[in-house]
Amino acid sequence: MKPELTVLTPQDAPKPAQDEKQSPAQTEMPFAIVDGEPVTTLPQDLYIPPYALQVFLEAFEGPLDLLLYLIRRQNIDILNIPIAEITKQYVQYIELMNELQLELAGEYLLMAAMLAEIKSRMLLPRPPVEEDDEDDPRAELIRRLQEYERFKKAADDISELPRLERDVFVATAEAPERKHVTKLPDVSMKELLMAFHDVLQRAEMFSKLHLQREPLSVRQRMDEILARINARKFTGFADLFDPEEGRMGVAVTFIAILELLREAVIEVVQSVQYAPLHVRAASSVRLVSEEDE
Amino acid sequence: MDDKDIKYFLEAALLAAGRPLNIDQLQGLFDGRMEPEKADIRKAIATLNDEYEERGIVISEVASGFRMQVKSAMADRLQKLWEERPPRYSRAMFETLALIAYRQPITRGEIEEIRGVSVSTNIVRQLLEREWVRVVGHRDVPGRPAMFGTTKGFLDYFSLKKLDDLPPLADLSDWESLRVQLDLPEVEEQDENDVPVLFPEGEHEPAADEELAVAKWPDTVG
Amino acid sequence: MDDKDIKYFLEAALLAAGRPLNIDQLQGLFDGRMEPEKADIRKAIATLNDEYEERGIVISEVASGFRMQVKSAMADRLQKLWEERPPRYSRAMFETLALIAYRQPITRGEIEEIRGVSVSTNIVRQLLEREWVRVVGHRDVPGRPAMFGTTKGFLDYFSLKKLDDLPPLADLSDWESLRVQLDLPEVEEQDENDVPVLFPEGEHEPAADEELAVAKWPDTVG
Repeated sequence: MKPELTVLTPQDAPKPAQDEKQSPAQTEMPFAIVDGEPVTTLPQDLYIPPYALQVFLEAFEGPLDLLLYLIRRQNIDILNIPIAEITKQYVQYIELMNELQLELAGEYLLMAAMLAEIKSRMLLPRPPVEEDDEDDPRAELIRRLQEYERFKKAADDISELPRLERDVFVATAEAPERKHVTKLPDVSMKELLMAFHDVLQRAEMFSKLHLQREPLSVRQRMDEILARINARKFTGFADLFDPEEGRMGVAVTFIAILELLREAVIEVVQSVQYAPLHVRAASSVRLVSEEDE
Repeated sequence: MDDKDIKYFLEAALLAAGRPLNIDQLQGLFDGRMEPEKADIRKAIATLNDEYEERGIVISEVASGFRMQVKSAMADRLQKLWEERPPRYSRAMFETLALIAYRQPITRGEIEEIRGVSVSTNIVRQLLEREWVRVVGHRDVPGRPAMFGTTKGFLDYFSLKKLDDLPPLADLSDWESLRVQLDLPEVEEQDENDVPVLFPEGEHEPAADEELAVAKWPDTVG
Repeated sequence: MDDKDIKYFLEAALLAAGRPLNIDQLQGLFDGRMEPEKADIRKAIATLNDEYEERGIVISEVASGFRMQVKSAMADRLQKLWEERPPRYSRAMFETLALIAYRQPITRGEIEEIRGVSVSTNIVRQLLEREWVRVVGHRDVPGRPAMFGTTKGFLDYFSLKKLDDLPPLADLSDWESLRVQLDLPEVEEQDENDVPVLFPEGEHEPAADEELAVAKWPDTVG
């Protein structure tokens, strides 16, 4: 009878036992239920029942991890493991996976191909002279396994460090009348200018937009004019000018009005020919004055 | 378990819990065998409070149990702890503010056009909340977008009497003179390749090194 | 403010904060006039820890500063306080975290190369959201992949003061024996500055902690 096999996703995993600290090496939660029994550790030998293979494969972090497992679970001094033997076992696993029509990740196949190549090379007579280091795939495989195992070990080491929320608890005391104050960030003129510089540069680089370098006084004056007029009633055109400012000031005001007209923010109206000009906000523009906000 | 053990165990429990624990809960924390009487627990808490006489903490009894708290006299002196560190404004925020300052009245769409990327609602809200910009009107185009301008508060913050006092645009092309004018710190020489690669927009905090990125540009920005 | 005042003020501050406070922050809590020297603050913390000898709490130093915490012996007995189990993390996450911690700055592609398997977006997001890792920059290669590094929050969470305090990378000498026994050529010439594989073009300066990670290599590889 084929045993019932359930592969657990992290969401429906049962609350694990307190044994995490004792067996942190392999996995932190049961990764499968075989015949109703949660499986939390990998078997100590290589005889994994075929029906459980899929779940064990899911417990591996990839082909390197599987290969490492096979090598380490030999329970033999690593010195005595012929790489050909390991290769054979690995390929057996891959074949088994194929028979069971398990979805095979490309990485596993790639590894199988690499091992097969190593195996075939070892069957060939040794070349009399030193091989080119670069060409020896065994060296590369061992380098990768070694590197991977170092970090696999490091991952275990980190997972065993005392952890906040699990091993370490912060001691706190309540402060009754604490007031929350959020300070606003400070901004310097420098930051503002750098940002502006930046955006101008981008605008010039990436678009046809050419920002006019007009005197700010015009913008300032546009602002002032907007503050003085509104949409409901007309403001005398002449009232917008302050003769005391002199020729320059008057000119700036005039340019500001033209600019506002151009941007259709204001309208200039005249009841009859030669009557005084009046200004108001364009009917479609609603001005909000700073004071009545 | 002697009195001292009970006392310090209760102390640790209340400090670790970070919430009030009632007498049943406190009692339940002890192993069955060594579980003290409730009266012993109350006595231990009283003893602890005596010991805290000189200290800044106290165990007070509130509706849901006993709670470890900082004495209010102490809490007053600790206000600084809860002053949240000001968030940092993003580069996008500075650019938006600068465009509003120099190009007002300006709509969000116009800002986006110049910046080449969209302006988040959040940025506009930040600026409005800070009362550095205000809506000065609405443009007569579909959607009637708001036009933004700066406020007196903005001028005050940057110690400007009027918008005119903002450094003129033209000067921005000459960063060096601007630096001198604003008395900005000298920029160090740095390798061309470091800065742009490591700190792309948005993912970094504007740091001192950003000046460097900018410092190189004047020649390119005619 | 005498020694006792300083001591109890610091105690209350650490308890009220509920997070690590560094020496500057602690000093900054005092009024300007009575601000003690940093050495005095350190001394006061040492004194407090002496006094806590019998008690269930201790001030420990982590990356972001001093943290008041429940002693681990006590914490075991207080497990009942927390109804929720502590969050659990997958092996894939720890492997990714370990690679970032020991090999930072490192890109996702480089992590995948060493692990021999792809790193899910989910794991990266989890690490970023926990604020254990952050994007420290982008590698200047096609696609400009993000380079990750660990944060102070990571060190705090695992009660470490600095990266140097991470357990040293294992010296897996049996691999070396295997290599010799198989009569394989030397894996790769690696000298002290063997980082080039992982850190091309000197985009970063190897920090002290990296040397630690690398320092073991000569024995196993060389």
